[in-house]
Amino acid sequence: MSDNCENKHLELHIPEPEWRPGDTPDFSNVVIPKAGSVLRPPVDVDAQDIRDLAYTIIRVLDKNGNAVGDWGGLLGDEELIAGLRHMMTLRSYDARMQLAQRQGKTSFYMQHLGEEAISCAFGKALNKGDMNFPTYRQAGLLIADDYPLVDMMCQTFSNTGDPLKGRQMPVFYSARDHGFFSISGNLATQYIQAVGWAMASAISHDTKIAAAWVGDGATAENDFHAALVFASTYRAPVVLNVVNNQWAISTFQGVALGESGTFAARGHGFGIPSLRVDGNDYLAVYAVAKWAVERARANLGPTLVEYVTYRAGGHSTSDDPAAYRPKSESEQWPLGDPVLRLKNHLITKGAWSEERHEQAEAEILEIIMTAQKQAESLGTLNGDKIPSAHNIFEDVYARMPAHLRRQRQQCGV
Amino acid sequence: MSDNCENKHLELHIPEPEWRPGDTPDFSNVVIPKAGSVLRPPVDVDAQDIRDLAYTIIRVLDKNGNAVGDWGGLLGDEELIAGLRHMMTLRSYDARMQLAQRQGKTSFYMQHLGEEAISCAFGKALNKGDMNFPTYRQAGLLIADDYPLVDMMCQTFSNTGDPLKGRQMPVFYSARDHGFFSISGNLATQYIQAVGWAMASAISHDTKIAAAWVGDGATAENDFHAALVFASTYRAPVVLNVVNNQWAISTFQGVALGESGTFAARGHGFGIPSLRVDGNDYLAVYAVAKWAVERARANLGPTLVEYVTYRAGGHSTSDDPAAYRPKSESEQWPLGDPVLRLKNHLITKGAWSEERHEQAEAEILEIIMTAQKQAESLGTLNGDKIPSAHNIFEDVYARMPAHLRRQRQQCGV
Amino acid sequence: MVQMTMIEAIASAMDNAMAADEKVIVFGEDVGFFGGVFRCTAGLQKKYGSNRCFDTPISELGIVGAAIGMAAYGLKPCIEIQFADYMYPAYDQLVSESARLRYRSAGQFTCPMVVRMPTGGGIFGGQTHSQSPEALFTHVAGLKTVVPSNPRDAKGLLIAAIEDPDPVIFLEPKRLYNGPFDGHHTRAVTPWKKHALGEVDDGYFTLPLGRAKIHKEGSAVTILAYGTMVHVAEATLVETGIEGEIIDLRTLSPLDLDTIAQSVEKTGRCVVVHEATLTCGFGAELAALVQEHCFYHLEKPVMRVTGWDTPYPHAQEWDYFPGPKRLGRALIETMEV
Amino acid sequence: MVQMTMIEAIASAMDNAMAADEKVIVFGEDVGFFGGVFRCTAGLQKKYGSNRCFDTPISELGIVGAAIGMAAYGLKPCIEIQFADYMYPAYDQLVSESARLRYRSAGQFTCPMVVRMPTGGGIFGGQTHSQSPEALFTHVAGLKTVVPSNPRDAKGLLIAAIEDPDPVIFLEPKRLYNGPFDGHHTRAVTPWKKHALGEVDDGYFTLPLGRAKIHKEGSAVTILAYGTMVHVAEATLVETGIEGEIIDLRTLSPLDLDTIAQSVEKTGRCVVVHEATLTCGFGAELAALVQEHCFYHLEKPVMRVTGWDTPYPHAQEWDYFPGPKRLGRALIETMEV
Ligand SMILES: Cc1ncc(C[n+]2csc(CCOP(=O)(O)OP(=O)(O)O)c2C)c(N)n1
Ligand SMILES: Cc1ncc(C[n+]2csc(CCOP(=O)(O)OP(=O)(O)O)c2C)c(N)n1
Ligand SMILES: [Mg+2]
Ligand SMILES: [Mg+2]
Repeated sequence: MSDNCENKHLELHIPEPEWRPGDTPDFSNVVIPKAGSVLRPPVDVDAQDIRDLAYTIIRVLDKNGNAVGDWGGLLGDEELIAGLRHMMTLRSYDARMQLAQRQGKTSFYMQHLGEEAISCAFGKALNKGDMNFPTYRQAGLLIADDYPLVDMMCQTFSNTGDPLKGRQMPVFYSARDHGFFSISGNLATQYIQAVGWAMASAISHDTKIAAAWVGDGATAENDFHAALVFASTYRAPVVLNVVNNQWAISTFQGVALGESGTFAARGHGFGIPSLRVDGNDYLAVYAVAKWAVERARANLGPTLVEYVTYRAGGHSTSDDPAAYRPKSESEQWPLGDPVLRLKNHLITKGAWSEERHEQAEAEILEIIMTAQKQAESLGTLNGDKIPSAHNIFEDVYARMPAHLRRQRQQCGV
Repeated sequence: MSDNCENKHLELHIPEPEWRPGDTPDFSNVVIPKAGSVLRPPVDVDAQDIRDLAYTIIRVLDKNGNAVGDWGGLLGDEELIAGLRHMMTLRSYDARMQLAQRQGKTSFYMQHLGEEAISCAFGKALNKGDMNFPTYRQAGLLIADDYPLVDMMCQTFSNTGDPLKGRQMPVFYSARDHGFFSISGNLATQYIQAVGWAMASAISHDTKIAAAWVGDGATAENDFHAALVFASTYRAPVVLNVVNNQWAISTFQGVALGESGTFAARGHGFGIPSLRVDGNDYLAVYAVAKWAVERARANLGPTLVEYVTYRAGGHSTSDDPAAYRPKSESEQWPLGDPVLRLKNHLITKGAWSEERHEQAEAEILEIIMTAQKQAESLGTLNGDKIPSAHNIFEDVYARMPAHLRRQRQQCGV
Repeated sequence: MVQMTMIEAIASAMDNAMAADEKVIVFGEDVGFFGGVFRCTAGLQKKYGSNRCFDTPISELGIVGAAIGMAAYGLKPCIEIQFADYMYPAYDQLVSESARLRYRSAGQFTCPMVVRMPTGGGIFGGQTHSQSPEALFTHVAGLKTVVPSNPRDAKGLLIAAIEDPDPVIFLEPKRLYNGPFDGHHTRAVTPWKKHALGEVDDGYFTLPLGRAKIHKEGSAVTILAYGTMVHVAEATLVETGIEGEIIDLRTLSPLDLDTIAQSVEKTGRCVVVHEATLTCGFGAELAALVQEHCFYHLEKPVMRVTGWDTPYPHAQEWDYFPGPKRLGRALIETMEV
Repeated sequence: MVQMTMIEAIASAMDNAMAADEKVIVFGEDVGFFGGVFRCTAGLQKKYGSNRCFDTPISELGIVGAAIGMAAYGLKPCIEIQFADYMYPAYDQLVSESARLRYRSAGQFTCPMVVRMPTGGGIFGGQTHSQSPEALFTHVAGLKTVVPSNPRDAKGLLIAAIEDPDPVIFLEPKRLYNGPFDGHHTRAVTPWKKHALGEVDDGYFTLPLGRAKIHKEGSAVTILAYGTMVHVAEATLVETGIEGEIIDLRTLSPLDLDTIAQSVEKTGRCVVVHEATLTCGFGAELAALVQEHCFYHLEKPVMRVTGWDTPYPHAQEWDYFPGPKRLGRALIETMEV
């Protein structure tokens, strides 16, 4: 080593968001590629030939509500209307549950506001038997698969109807028969499990595939790396989804992203085809999901998909985003609202109208209120109809060992 | 979800090396870029403008022993001769210690055969005060910094002169004053620590930088990801080294690499400039190291460097590579032997000769034998001059707590 | 003296430590601009700049691993893991690295850092916001483990932990952040602002690590407790009328065995209480030590009142939490002649 | 019956399980073509193909995390962590995920998998090839933890673990791989090939999890041991002439408390021995349970003979290892009237 020391002093770079409370957000310098401008490659394309797809945004719906370009045209009007209803249902459900939490009926809630298109559209791209490994912000997968709203509510209320017996916090659903893996409160852990599940399907010469889910912030976790390594090495039939909603609680995406450019680009170092898509565009999400699912199903291996979206609400009912970002940031966000955009598309096409929309809204609210009444008849967390304490001791193991029987007795149940 | 199921059956892809024992290795289809063919960009280049440097191999020494191209010409003859002697010393030291282990003088040993250029040349690119976070295969850093051979041997023998008091397995050196961080037996853990150390230097407005080290196999570990994330986010002044010696014990590099193309490419997803260099070319290693060190020192942030090399010996004294790879693979390896290549270069230049080389070899052996005698006079692991048992209880904490004093007493020391 | 919540006391500890020593830096998830999800780092970034207090990516391994490198460099990182339940991704760095660095390098490199994390239940946090993993640290040679039970201790112990030359795990019972919760979840908690232990010196002061405190003197039975359970024990004694002695351990490792042994030799009876699961919990170590060191004084076996050997449930939280009822039953049983 | 080393017995267990059930798959670092650094998976890839036995990248998290996904799918992974010292990167997946999957999904998803790992010292492996982390598993509800002490048990217990519907941590004392090492490191070890416990049924058989075995009957004192310590205990009894009873726990969790209590009620004295560090080691739980359940039978406190509360040193291995001398001293002390 030389001891040459005539060097300038180092400085630590700390990423900072452009705006904080009090500032006026201005997204005008953010480049949003034109809808329809990104070509759709064949599913057996080489990863290295589509590196640009990680640095753009695949979009289908243009400003006027038209579906344009290669990635559109996959869904008929009926399917799109169903998709719109799913998103509306999720939004309405969220609003009711958020309120129920404020009323003390449960301890906690997390909503999807602004991100509804992602899970609702993705769910439609899978087959029965495929398995999602979701985070807490993909309940659209359940709604799009017609999982009973009452069951979702019972879980949220931890009541006597709760399929998870009161053990899990609200929104940590599990629904095996609906391709919805048990949600973990630990971020990202399920990402590598999805890869393992997909590997198991391939080992078994099955046809099922898996989908992994993670947020922008949680891509920094260990499991994300392990998942990319294993998916790349074994060419696992899995879709690796990253939902970039710009925020991780109070931390803007730049802290996890660093100098990377995009989260999608993280796939490149693993030779994984990586696509970036407008997460507020139901049609684009569906098209990209379908593409990735087809790849997996055809034994072509993993795909990484980054959904560009915006968390319009608080992180959870415990969070107040006004403390760390301008209130107007959400409105300024340039990709718009997913429900509105699909609604406008359908109206532009003549397949929908303001009246039908209002009517649908009312119907959905009615359905949700009815379900809520039914769910509440089975109890809420602040009442006395919660699952019995003997559930504490069951399912720790398939068969209860002696020490747990002893403890259950001590507990008096 | 649809229940469309007319799909073909999946298969798991398991990477396999091209050759196993009994096969004849043939590297003729491996593309080795010509020495001098890769241009040297300025250190403040944008990562995105040099992505190709992760898919090539930067080389300086050509087949005829000439130093060619942009990356050469940094070192004078004296420095190169010193470098050659460092590599020869490391090789000779390894041979003696390997033998000492076979003689029962210690429990274990790990050699560098074929990889000497990397740590010997890298060490010369750093300044006093910089800190390496090495693995067990970078003892060249110590040798190039004139760390006493006797101390290295005492550590290897766990004798009464062992600076680490018998606590660590052989080769897990620690030498703070020589910019050599304590080696951990757990792979990759020190990678993120190097980033933290570099961040600390930047936080303190210091001028020191850090260098992290990891093997091809260990890039799959969690810590590798954390290091890339933190280095990218905070633009830490650190050089992130990956020594790709083609094997991780019995596992060929393809298992960690998957579909990635190269390990260097893993830096791209983090926007980190990533270079791939001929690890058996002392001049190329030095030039790339210098480039990366300059970047860090100039507050331009991290660089990822992959050294392409070959582990010519067994993983450790516990390993016999004949069980999993052809014996001749090492000879067939197309990047040659680092000692021979630098020797030939110096001879081509007229700065060295076969006679001087032989003489140097004899001198070095003499130095090592003398050091070994001195070290052995302080004991070997199979003798009775090992560090006293009271060392078990010290340095667990700065001050020994009561329970350890009690235990030390019970131990009778 | 100022009245402080435990949150404010913790923030004040870091504030004072940062003011006194510029080597002290603070980082973790959401701790910078926002000041932490529990607000324990509120104001620090504003006061000391983002060079010394900043947000990190969501990588507990990265947070701890980077802190180890920084500590080896010579800084004194005081880092936050958002919930103790999320320390597992960093467990390797804590156990294999921070705890052994001094030892394996024979003192060449050291690791003076503090890892703060909220622990324990009582907030309907379910299995991933309620855990008490202290035994996973106390089993590890090279770590120190501290659990305060009130604002004054929290501040003095945290500053001492930051001063300490070795890695210290600093567990903050989150249910105590605002007041001395005693397990009666249907009753309102007296806020620290109105509590004697909420009176905290505004300035720089330390309380020694490794010393237990007799929280309440008594002669009938010794209760070994820490964190939230100190207050549960207090309530239980009031309700049962038993003249028990409550020892607030404060530091679990290194443990103040002398204070424990003296008390048990006096009372002849001992009950251990903690929220963590029973099997191999810290209570096992306490029971093992007490029977070993006070065998001939014990009238009754040492009893353990703890969380059940199950994950922490959400809805049935109060059947899981070892509250005054369960502790009371154990005390009464231990008092039988 | 065939004579087998413990390595061969373990390989035979996997061989039989793979033959019996094609859902059983094996993977880990170097376990495929090479057959594992300790050769425990030798021959499996050749026999069952690389679809069912394969090498993995060096990511313990990846190995365990992928196995959890596979188990949830319906396979039965039996995975290897190369050394127990390297399980920490996967600890989060083990604790937060595998152990709780059945519980948190109310049985919708389960995690039938076995995690094999060599443990313990005695091979000059220093601090990263010698650890005994069993207490870090036994503290976790939802995991089972097994430690065999001989080839026959290893095989029968491993097949039972693979059959088990829940995650099982299977700890293999590496110093026993070739013979019943008793702590006398200067003496040659009788190879299993010449030992009665090396006689193992070639075919498929199971030994029930959760049952301890009385390794040697006696009436003077109960020694609770597992793994290597069973043989250390045996040698110690021979050398001291004490008529002790050795209980080989075999499964640490769930624990066979009945067998333990019966023995201690008979002998009135109890010594616990393990290699892991003392504080919060599994011996703490054993001592706590024995004093609780056998209090009125105990003549003396339960003593623990364990590794010291320090990292595992390299050169001073035999001062660290709890061998017959240290156990003997504790036995003699416990036998005092
Ligand atoms: C391992 C772990 N660390 C920290 C947390 C606390 N936490 C919960 S959500 C969250 C932010 C996640 O952000 P992101 O991944 O972007 O997902 P989003 O909430 O935006 O959907 C954090 C830090 C956790 N649940 N698990
Ligand atoms: C966390 C961890 N897992 C596994 C091991 C066991 N192990 C030691 S070296 C090694 C192979 C490392 O290969 P590579 O990273 O390529 O380095 P090389 O030995 O080739 O220099 C393995 C698996 C370990 N030491 N630490
Ligand atoms: Mg987010
Ligand atoms: Mg290697």
